[in-house]
Amino acid sequence: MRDDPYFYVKDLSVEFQLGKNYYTAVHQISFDLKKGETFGLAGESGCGKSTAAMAIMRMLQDNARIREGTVWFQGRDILSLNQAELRELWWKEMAMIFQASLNSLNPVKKVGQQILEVLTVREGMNNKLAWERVEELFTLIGIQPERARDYPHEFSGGMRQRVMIAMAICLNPSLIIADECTTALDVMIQAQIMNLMKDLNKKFNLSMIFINHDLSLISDVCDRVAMMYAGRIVESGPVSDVFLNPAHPYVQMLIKALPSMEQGTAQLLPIPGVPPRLKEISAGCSFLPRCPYGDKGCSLEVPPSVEIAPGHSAACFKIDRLSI
Amino acid sequence: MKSKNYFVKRIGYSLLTLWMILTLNFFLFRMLPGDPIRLLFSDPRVPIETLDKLKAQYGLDGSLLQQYGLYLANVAKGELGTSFVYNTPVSEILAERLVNTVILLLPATILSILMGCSLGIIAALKNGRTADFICLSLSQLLWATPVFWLGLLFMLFAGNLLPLAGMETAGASFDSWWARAMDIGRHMAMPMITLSLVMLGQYAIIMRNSLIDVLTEDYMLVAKAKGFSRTRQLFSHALPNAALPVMTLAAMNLGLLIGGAIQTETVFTWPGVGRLVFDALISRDYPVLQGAFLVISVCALIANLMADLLYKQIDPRLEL
Amino acid sequence: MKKSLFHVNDLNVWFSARKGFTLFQRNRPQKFIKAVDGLSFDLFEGETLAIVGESGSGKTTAARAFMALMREARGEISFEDRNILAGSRAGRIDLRTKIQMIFQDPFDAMNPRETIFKIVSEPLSIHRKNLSVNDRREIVFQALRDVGLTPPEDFEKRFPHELSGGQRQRVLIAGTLVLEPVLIIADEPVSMLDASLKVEILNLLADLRKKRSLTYLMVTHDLALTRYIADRIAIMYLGKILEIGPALSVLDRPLHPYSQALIKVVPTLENAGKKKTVLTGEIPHPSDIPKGCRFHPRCPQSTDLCRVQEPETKEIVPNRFVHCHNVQPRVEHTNN
Amino acid sequence: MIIEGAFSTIKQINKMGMVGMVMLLALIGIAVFAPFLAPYDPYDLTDLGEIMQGPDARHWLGTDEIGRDLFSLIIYGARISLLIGFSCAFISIFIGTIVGLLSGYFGGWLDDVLMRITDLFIVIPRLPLVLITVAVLGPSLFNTILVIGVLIWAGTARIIRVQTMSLKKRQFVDRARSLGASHFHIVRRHILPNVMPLVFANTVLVVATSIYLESTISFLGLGDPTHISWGMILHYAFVSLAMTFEAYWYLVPPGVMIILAVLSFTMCGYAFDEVLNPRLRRRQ
Repeated sequence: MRDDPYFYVKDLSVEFQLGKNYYTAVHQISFDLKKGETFGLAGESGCGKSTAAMAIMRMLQDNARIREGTVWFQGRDILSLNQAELRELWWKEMAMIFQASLNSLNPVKKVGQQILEVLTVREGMNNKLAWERVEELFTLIGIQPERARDYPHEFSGGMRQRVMIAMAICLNPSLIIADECTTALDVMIQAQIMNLMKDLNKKFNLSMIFINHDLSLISDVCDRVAMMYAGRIVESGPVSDVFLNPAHPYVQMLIKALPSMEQGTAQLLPIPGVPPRLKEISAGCSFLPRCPYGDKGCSLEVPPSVEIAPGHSAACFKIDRLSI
Repeated sequence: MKSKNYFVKRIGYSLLTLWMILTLNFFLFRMLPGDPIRLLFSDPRVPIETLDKLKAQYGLDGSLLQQYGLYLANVAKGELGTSFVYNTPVSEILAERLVNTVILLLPATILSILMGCSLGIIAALKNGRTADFICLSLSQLLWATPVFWLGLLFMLFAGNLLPLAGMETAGASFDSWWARAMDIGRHMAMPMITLSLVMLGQYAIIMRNSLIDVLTEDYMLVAKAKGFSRTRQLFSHALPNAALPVMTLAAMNLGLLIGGAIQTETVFTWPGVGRLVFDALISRDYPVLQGAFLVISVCALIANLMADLLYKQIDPRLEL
Repeated sequence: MKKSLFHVNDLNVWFSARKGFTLFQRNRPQKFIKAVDGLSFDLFEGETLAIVGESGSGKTTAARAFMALMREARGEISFEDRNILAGSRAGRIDLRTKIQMIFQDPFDAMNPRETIFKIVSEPLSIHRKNLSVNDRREIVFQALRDVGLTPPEDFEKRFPHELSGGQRQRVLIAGTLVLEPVLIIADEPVSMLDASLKVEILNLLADLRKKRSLTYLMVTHDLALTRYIADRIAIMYLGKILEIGPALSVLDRPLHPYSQALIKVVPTLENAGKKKTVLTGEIPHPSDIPKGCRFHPRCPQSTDLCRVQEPETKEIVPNRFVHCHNVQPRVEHTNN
Repeated sequence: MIIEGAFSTIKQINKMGMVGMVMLLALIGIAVFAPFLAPYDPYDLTDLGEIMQGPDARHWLGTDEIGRDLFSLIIYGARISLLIGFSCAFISIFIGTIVGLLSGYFGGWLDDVLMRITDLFIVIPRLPLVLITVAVLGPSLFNTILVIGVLIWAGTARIIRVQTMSLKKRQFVDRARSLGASHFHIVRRHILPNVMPLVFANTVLVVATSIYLESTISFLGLGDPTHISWGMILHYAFVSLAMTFEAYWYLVPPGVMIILAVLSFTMCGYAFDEVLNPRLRRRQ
């Protein structure tokens, strides 16, 4: 149907080995991404969004493995690449930004040196040229170039995250995966980082997969979003559709439980119950125990994804009965 | 400017520790009823003139505080008293013996650090698999082996391979200093191997634990994501971080190393400070014991200080 | 004017920035980290005041100072007309029963080696030693029921690692109720919880406020949350309150430039996608607070006066106080 | 309750810990039942075999330079070595824990003073210090135990201090302080129970160190001649030039026993350490 899709994930499943048996953390998720588009992968902690990101990046821990599915990126399925091909793909085509609070920068190396190393090793640049590129990157992310000679512990959380962004784009990859990249940052610093990400997206036509639990942040940065619950995509579509008139009961209740700056002090209703643990994945719809509309029909098999508007689909048997 | 502050502070602490060593050394030999100095007077073996020299040297009639003052003055002058057995100034004996110990210790330390760290790296990289278990058990086994016993074992089973006693073939004359060095080298082989094998275990364990810690850090994940080869990940990112704790613990282990030296030198009759301490213990030659203990402690203190300051230069995060 | 339950006047918490041997650095000027620098406000009975600020604004240090946990605290904190800081250690005992604190991290605020019963009953074992065993049990069970952990018998013998984040925070809240306190100081009570759990705990705190007539002093960085639960909001920056007033009016018509910037920049579903005007740079380190108005380096409306002289806090509109030269009293200054 | 908590973690120790535990129990068994296991009584010097005899039916491990049965010597040696190991460990753990708790919990000048003293004992090489102190006091079982115990607490003090300082920063201690709890209440209910598992693991490691140190001191001639420890056996072997007699049966077994004892304690201590801080475990 499309001539040459830029990036799509089809029925990707990931499972973890705990002790002797395997538990599925991600169940046949599918979504696609156009060039230059920002796609959001949202959900509460433990819903499998980070595992999915690590699977796409082929950086899963040694006790996790990809059971099935394809990840199509620029003309090939990267799940079939071997280590050498992967090492070629990493950072040149696809880079990753980790959580702000983690120490993603090597504490005993100067920050500029850590970016220089990527340029000289992966791009074969000579030192002088590479150093100029580092200083150019630093001005781009809004830090004075001479600070490239400082060590990571001399930077604040926000500054460290900017350096991570500079490092991620230094080889001009076409896709960036940002996993909770502004968690643990203050709202003002978070806004600065978001503006920076939006600029980079426009300036370099950079496509991004943005993983976060904060729905307001996702709505601010992303064009389209997929809501995940217990390892499955329960609803996906353009951000305005999904957040303004959500179809899936879970997404509806989550948005209603979100204290927002605009609406008054109406009583917010929490979602009763607790998300299922990795080991308690049930046959039918995993939201059934907490769903007000659910009945026996939902417990037999996993609800298929139904398109309710162009590009906007939700996986629930009770779509028609809901007040859209 | 900041690192100067750290420098001054560490020197300050070391001087304080030095003073404590001197005080401990002084009181160590005047403790409890069995005060060795007084015991001597009833010991027929000791000649009269040594007794008089002793009285003058330690000012035994003065109060404890006067003796302490006198003792500190003597140490400052490098005057450590005279040995009962050799009847020569302790400082002379110690100077010569110290050189021999350093000749033995230096290569042993380097050897054990190199072998230990590589064993530790292999264990960490193969974490969880049999290679890790083997390296770990081997290191623990070596670390649990008493140095003197390993020496005895070598003597028993590898008796004829290498010389087992002394530092040089007695009475041999050598045409060049190189030949003499080779001879010392052959004599040194056995005690050095014994010592480094045992110390190796400790370094292997420290390096393994430190490297496993570092390999689970996030910047290692980033290094992998940058498409670096495994060797670059290890040498450019993992080892620089893993080496830091190894250095600190290595500095703290210097004391144990000297303990090991005493055992090796005793078993292989290597004429170092260790053997001197052993002989002095047998013959209860207290001035030598006191001097040896002082020199050993001060050397350990200096080595610790140097390792501490070197650590500051390498680890940028330290700002005091 | 309701009775002022808790009055803070010019509270300072300064840490000396020098470490190591003081005798070596006798000559160098005394450099201070001013975490809390001239904090003043009043808390009225039965209300919920939210102190909002970014990290580094000193809000957590202030919260601990209110509980007299900071030795370096200077100035006046009076509770029921008695200055806590001046009082003797014994004098503080009844402070420790009437004011209770909720901590931020439910995983770190519970002793892993103690059962839930011991954790909840710890305040009793300090202040009500002579209570009989079943009186103590009854109080603890009542507190557990009030926070929704029913039946209490199920939770009594369990250990912290057997509970979820939400349950743990409920246990800690139960712990604050056993001594029948009047005021609860909460340091980021829900920041470690997931979205839907946040609302659950906030609703619980609101219920308890009515049922046990409590007053809340809540420290948080989440503005959206303050709209939902707070009666009044104080916006803190570098150890000082720049604006304080009723929640809805502060959020809808912020007067201080910093409050305006902070409120506009919070991402919501409604203002999604729009480019946010952002303050440049970051909060300066509390050891070198800018001269004059502490916000002037980042303030869009800073004038020469701001750079030189520190403004005093003025009442602009009834019980709306702002710490800024450019905001004049009585003039209803709506500029957004 | 503390012990029960500690044992529940022991069940999860990996196989190395189990091996260590088995060896440890075996050694303790040998030490306790020495009189029944040993064919001869080493202290009774009347019924002596030939001198320096190799292993044969009557003497499974041969005899020493005065004809005593080595097999019995080694069994009795277990008694002394373990006795010294445990008693030195408990003395040094007692001092180390108190110093660590005090300097970690109170900090300030007390911390500085105690830490300088601890540094002193870490910088000074342990063996010469112990050797000379025992020499001055006179070699006896009591002196050896006292000296080792009093001089090797520095390592424990440091570990406990670091753990106490990290516990003091935990929010449940702040919570107790905000309730007006006394220092005694905080240490009794919050600091000690959380430090005990580490003390337990460290005790086991210090026993290993004490056994190692005792054997070295005895070998260098400062052991108590009236009690036989493995180190003493090796001292007599060395002094009587057993190497020249190729008397492997005299030299090898005591050394192996020392290693087994030290290894079993280290393995157990190491297994507790692996359980107590999961970082050593393979990445889950």
